Amino acid sequence: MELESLYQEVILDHYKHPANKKLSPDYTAQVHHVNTSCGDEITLNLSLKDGLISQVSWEGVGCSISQASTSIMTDLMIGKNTESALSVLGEFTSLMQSKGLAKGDELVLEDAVALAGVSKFPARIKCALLGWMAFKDAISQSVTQQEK
Amino acid sequence: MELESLYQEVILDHYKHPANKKLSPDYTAQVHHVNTSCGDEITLNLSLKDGLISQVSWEGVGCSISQASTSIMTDLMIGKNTESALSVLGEFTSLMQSKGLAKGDELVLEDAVALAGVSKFPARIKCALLGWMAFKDAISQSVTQQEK
Amino acid sequence: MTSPIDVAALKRDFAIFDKKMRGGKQLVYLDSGATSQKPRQVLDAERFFYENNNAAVHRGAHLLAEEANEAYEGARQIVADFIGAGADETIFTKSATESLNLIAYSFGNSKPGSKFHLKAGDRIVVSEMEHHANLIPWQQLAKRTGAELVWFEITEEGRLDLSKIADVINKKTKIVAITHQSNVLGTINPIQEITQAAKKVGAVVVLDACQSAPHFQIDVKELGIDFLAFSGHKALGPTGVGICWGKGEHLSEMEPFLTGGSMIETVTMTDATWAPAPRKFEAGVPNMAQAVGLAAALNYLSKIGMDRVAEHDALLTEYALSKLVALPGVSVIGPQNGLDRGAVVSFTIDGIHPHDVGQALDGNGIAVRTGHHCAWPLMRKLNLVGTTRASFYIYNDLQDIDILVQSIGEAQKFFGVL
Amino acid sequence: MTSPIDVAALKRDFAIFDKKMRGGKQLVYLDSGATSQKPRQVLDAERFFYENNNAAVHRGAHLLAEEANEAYEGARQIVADFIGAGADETIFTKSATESLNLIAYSFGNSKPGSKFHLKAGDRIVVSEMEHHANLIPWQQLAKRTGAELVWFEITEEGRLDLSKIADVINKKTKIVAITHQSNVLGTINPIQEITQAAKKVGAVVVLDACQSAPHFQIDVKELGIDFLAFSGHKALGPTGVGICWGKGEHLSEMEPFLTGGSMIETVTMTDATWAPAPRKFEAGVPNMAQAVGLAAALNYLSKIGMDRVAEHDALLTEYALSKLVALPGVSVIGPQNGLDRGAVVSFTIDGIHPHDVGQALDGNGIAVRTGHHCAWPLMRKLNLVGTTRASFYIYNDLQDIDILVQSIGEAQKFFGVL
Ligand SMILES: Cc1ncc(COP(=O)(O)O)c(C=O)c1O
Ligand SMILES: Cc1ncc(COP(=O)(O)O)c(C=O)c1O
Repeated sequence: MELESLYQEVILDHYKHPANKKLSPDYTAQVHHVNTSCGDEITLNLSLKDGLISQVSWEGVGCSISQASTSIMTDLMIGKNTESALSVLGEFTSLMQSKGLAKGDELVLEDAVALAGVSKFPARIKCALLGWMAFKDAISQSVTQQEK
Repeated sequence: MELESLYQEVILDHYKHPANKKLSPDYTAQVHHVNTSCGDEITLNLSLKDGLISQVSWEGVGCSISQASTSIMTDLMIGKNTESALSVLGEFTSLMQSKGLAKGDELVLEDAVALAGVSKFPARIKCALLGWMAFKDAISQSVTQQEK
Repeated sequence: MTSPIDVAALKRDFAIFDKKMRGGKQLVYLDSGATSQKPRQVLDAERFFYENNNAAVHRGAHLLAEEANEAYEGARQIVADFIGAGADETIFTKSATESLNLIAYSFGNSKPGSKFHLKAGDRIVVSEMEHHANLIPWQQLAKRTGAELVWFEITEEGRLDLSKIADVINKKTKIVAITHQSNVLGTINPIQEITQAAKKVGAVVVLDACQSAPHFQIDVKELGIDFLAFSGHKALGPTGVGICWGKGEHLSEMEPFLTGGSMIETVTMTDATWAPAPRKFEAGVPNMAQAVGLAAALNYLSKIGMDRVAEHDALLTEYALSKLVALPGVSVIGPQNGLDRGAVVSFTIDGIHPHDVGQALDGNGIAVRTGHHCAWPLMRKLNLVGTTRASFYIYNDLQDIDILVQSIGEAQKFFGVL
Repeated sequence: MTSPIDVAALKRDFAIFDKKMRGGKQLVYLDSGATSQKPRQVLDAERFFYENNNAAVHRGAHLLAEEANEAYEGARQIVADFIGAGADETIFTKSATESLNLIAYSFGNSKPGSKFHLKAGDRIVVSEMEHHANLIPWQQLAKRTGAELVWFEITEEGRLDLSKIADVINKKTKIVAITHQSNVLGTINPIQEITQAAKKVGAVVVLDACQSAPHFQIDVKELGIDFLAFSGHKALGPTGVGICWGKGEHLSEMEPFLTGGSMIETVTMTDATWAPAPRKFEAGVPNMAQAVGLAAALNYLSKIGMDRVAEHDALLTEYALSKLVALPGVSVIGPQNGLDRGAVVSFTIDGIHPHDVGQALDGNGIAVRTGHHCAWPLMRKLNLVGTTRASFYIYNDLQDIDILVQSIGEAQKFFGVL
């Protein structure tokens, strides 16, 4: 089995002990996303304060990849401003589309580089992106909200 | 060209000089049939008197096969009782489905045996049968009518 | 007990088994419930059509058109014979999904007074174990007409709960749309009991035979049904072809679905009349090569013999059930034994998400399906996010199941759940 | 002038030309307007898919499913590029007929308030030269919604009569469904003039590109249209696959047509929500192999170059027109010269019914189409029972036309009309 290349230790750790997996009672935006091909679901709460991401919390069911990826993402994003958060998100999306060719910049993506192997498995890219896309959606909703 | 095997002299003659091709003003039943794949149409009037087919007349547009076949059919049918008319019709239908293997009984089918070659051309069988099917329909309508 | 099929010999007809999977592994294809592999006889038949008889049917008088017509109508006869139907009642569609939509839309198009016209107060019956393809078209028809959608529930064991059949199929019921075999549970439903109840109240029965027609002998008359749908691609046939069968007396009264060329009698700028069935339901230049390919597929199955296919299926299913039921941490979904159960086995593994199970099995060359299997309401009922499904067909053998069982153990070890 | 295509070399890709016709004659295939022949590149691509990547797309996580997905979505990108569209706007159907029905039914399914909802007082515009596939779906939609169906007439020359365009496309007009090129007359219609008029009143334009997309370069943006339909089988592709393109902004607001698996977002027993386009419009396991085959066909055309295909077509059409117009007793239907005219030439012969013409030509190995060409209202307008139609494509050469012309003379002699 070559499973190790996909399921790195750090992924299995996040899967077993996901970070921020408990919805905060208050939030700037709440979103619900579904992976229609497998039925995985996520609810994500985001709080913005003074342009900074003060809180990201979530709940959901999904495979180890989607759970670990979401967990890693929340750790990464909390404390960033929206601009750099979106830039990290862009970098992660590129990594996912790299078809196994890129390794990812550990200085930017930290634990998320462990997900580089997913890019070799097209059907799993959606799993890895589920939480990130929910986050992106929540950011854009928060921003519109605050502009009002 | 092997056209001669399909278009026998007798067919071309009937095509150029079709018999009974002028609708009679009175009839027991009138039917209108269409060959949906090519658009050929026929209107056919049938008169039954004392169980005998006293008149078959028609109008329509169509290829040489459909025109000649209808012309031959009317010549054959006029004067027959419905039972033997339907038996001739059955024999002609079998001939058409014979895929070029049968020659047809000239004693029964007379000029219609000239159409035997049509059975080798599946797309033309409908042409040859257009008038005959209209006739069959008219017979069954006449009979129901007279039963009333 | 040994299989009546010589799998090793038969497998040579399927070129895909020569392909190497990840890490050089051999292909263990356990996803025939989603789509089957194709023997070369099917691919050759399609190619022969294209290289020798390709022309538009119903539309030309030239030699190729005649040959295309014969090939296409010959294919129709073969399909009709396969299900005990008349050729004029057998409609080529693109898929079972289209077939089921055809029936639902045709009913929706029918005018007041037609026996197919639905209105508020009428009832459409489905079941909790339907594939989305035999559920959503009826949801939509119900919404459009005001009819009520009701359903059979399932028992703990994963069978149709027919205990309230007289309440479910009552005087208001116009349509009963039911699957012959669940694509998740493997359950084979007692169709005759349902057709009897439907007949009593004058309802028509639509049978989704996607999972049954490829696997055991079907006779539409014996079943007593009114409509049947199945897909070619699950029956060794090409993609892009399905079958919709309907009783002749129904088809002749029904409104068309797709409209266009070849399905008409006459046309003016404002109006059109329809050709008789099956042409009324086959608008446009049809999927001729796929029809020919499907006929070759059904001939291939008939040559093996559907009884033997069923016996082989039963052998594999029993073996798989006995092995999987015994595995620690593994739960089989649906009936736990082979009685009235087709060659589909869904299961869950404690602590491993189905997606991860599928990935782990893929690492050993095993192709299974994971997720909700287009039966999301059933998943909710079972309180599951999804399952892993192994499904079997004529090219599988007991060794495939052994590899599956062993790989499950490896996956449990890898994910640390054992 | 010589053709930019080396027909003799290219013909070797098409095995059907090795086949002998009646009496050992060579095939002169002049029926590409009905369906085209297929090069081995297309048949090989389909077979490769079946033998190496066959699995259900969108539904599995195993290697074959991933590869099937890549093949299918890659095919979509190739089709999209071919017509200057986005991949997400490009829907695989089974045929142009299904594509046009998809649009019409989707409009019919839309709710009051939607920009696609039609009601009494609204207007749908077609033309007298439409193929049944782009006429009857709109007749039916008009009947279902109470909208009015009106049409452009044709001129004596066989062109669209746009003199009353402002009356025909008026404020009430919601849909203009028009053919890019008539399959009978060969006329190529001035689409931009129509889209401009439609835009002014906020109507959408549906283009039937069955006869154009295979023959010359098309760019949906340049044309300014809203929807486009064409069939794979007329473009060197397999049977059983068609394309429906729609502007993304429309597709996202439209109701689905076929419902079932893979087109959903969530499903409960009573309700469902839809996936984004194009999946919303592709219910069920799709015609994967045919999509892959169509992509190979379009790649084949692109490799030749659509400009060269068009130049070659024009050369044959001009030559055929010049020869046929000069024949005694022969009347060409539609424009008499090559200006804005595609590779389709219909004609009648005094004293010989089209069916008999076709039969006589068939005797010389020539495949033409005869009859009403699924454009019955046009035939009535022209006061004809039918025509004989010769249509040309990349594998035809001038000699094919010479054989046609000579055979027409022989037929006239045989039937004694000269
Ligand atoms: C102009 C035109 N529109 C529509 C169609 C219908 O295409 P299909 O039968 O492939 O659906 C055709 C061909 O038959 C055509 O020539
Ligand atoms: C039970 C059942 N019904 C319907 C379908 C739909 O078949 P298709 O996607 O080929 O139209 C399937 C397969 O996907 C199925 O398993």
